Amino acid sequence: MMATTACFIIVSRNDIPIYEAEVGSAAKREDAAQLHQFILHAALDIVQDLAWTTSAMFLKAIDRFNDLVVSVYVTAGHTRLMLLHDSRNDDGIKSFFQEVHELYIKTLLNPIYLPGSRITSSHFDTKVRALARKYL
Amino acid sequence: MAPAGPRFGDAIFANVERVNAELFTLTYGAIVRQLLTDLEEVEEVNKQLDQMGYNIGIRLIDEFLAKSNVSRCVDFKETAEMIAKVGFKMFLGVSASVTNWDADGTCCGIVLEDNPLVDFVELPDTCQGLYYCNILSGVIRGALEMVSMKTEITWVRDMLRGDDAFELQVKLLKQVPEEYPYKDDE
Amino acid sequence: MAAIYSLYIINKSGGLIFYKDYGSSGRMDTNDSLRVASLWHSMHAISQQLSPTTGCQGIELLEADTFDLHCFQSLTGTKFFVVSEPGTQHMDNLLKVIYELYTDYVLKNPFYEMEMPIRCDLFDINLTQAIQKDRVALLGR
Amino acid sequence: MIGVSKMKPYTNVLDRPLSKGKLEVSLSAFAFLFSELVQYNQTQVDNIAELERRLEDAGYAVGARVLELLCHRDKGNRRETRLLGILSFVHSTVWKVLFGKVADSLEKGTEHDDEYMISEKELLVNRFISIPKDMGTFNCGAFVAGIVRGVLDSAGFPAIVTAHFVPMDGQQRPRTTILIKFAEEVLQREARLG
Repeated sequence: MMATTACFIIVSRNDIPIYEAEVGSAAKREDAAQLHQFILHAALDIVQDLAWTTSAMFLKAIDRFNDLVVSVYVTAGHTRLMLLHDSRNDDGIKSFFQEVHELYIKTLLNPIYLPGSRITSSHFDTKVRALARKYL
Repeated sequence: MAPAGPRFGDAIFANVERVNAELFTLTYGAIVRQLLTDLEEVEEVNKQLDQMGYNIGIRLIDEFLAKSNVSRCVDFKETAEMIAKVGFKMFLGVSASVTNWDADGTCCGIVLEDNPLVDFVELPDTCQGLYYCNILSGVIRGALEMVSMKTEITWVRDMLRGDDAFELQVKLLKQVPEEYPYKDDE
Repeated sequence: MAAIYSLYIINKSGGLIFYKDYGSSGRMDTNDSLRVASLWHSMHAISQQLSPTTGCQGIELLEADTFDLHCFQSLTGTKFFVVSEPGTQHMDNLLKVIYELYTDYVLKNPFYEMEMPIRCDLFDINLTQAIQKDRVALLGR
Repeated sequence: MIGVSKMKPYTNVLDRPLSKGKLEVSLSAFAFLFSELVQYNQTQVDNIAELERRLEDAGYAVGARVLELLCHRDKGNRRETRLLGILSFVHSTVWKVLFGKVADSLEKGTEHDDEYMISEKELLVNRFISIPKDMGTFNCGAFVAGIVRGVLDSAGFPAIVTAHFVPMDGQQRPRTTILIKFAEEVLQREARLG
């Protein structure tokens, strides 16, 4: 069962979005995408405080907006994987984050990739969308 | 002549001090990254990597000779086998094979079965002209020059560019005879 | 006790790049050592030409009344030679150890410029240890 | 053709499994590469401070990547949130993976609360290196200092990290101490976390 609404972004350590994807099954709407990203950015402050209170990477749901929930995963280097969603599937979300995390590590290890810069690889995008279909 | 079988290289590698390949791979990555920043043009980076390899090669050859205990190779064919079977194994822990000899035995291909330099690498669109492993061609060129062989080395296959292997073409340009320091006309 | 008098390293163009005196009986100044190096470089080359056998790699051992001179030339053309008390054994092994130390502490040093005189503390330290070890080994026999 | 059957077909880096960190190369290969890193950077600078900074930058690129990789692979996706935790991660996990051994010591500075020192009798990168007299106190360990700073900074512990030779009683060679001076915000956060 796929989430109808889901927006996924990766935010660098310096609070700059380096990857975005609308991954829900609902019809894509430009204004909705903007709203989703706005909500996710607003949640960054909460993440900032919460990240120092636990050594876990998966912070679960940390914020909500109407019936939408913000789940967050913070990597060792404080890159944040953030998902806005309407599903209630913590296990799926955790698996999604973990696998995207591994893709992110592989991207980061590439010496030619500058840490904190936009992830432009279309292969990365394809793989993230496939993971979203599998887990969300 | 010491035997240049594959196990000979394994035995040397087993006996030398080793480090985690990730330290090596990441350090090489940091070098390539520095060059891309300093030189901007991919073509210039290729040249600099080759030059750095050459600088390494002219030093590394003595280590190769000292620790492998091999003596002078009888011909270029034996030299190529030595690089592939002993050289790559001794330094990088990987095997390579020699293929594609030309008729007069002065040009061949060295195919790497593994390549620790590229473990994490993917070339983005902006770096498509980069020969990421160009340091290797410089190393071989430098090392051979120190034992009187002038060579020209080019990549004929590069997995980072979508090929099915890493293959260096090694072409012997000329074998400089050992110089007698006191020529009659001097 | 068998003793090593001195060690020389000559680059491929015949320049003396390293010299260490371990107590020769006759004192040598810098000029003397430079002269020995260049003389040996020439003699070594001439010996290759004079040799009746093809592929001769030059003189490996010179025996005199008061000293022996053992020489090792790498395939890259660098010559290492020790002058020792006559009859000192296993000098070829020592030369090989010195060659390895050279590849470690000279050639892997980013501040060493190829073909130039060797000024590397670590090379000196390890060389001294190797030569001491050699002396101990000789005493033990 | 020999060996061709062993060739792996080309795959995108994202499709390959993450490195297990078990492969090795010879120390010599690394030493020659590192020596060339130093030599190249020498051609790019006018003074020793600049050379140190450039080696540190190269190390930083390694450290930033190593943090993310090792927390995932060797620490089971646990982040370090406390000062002593991250220091011990550097001293133990990072050192073990990169240099094959845990660092010789990790100490707190005696004079300043914000200073810590990781010391090594013989830093791997310095194994074959003799510093010429005219380069004074320069230490190629600047590269390792950069790795440490890359790990710390990325993990949210900004610090100034420098490498120093420290003479040792009865030893011919000085050891190298990596001096870590944390930014004020790090100590303030530590105090807050209690």
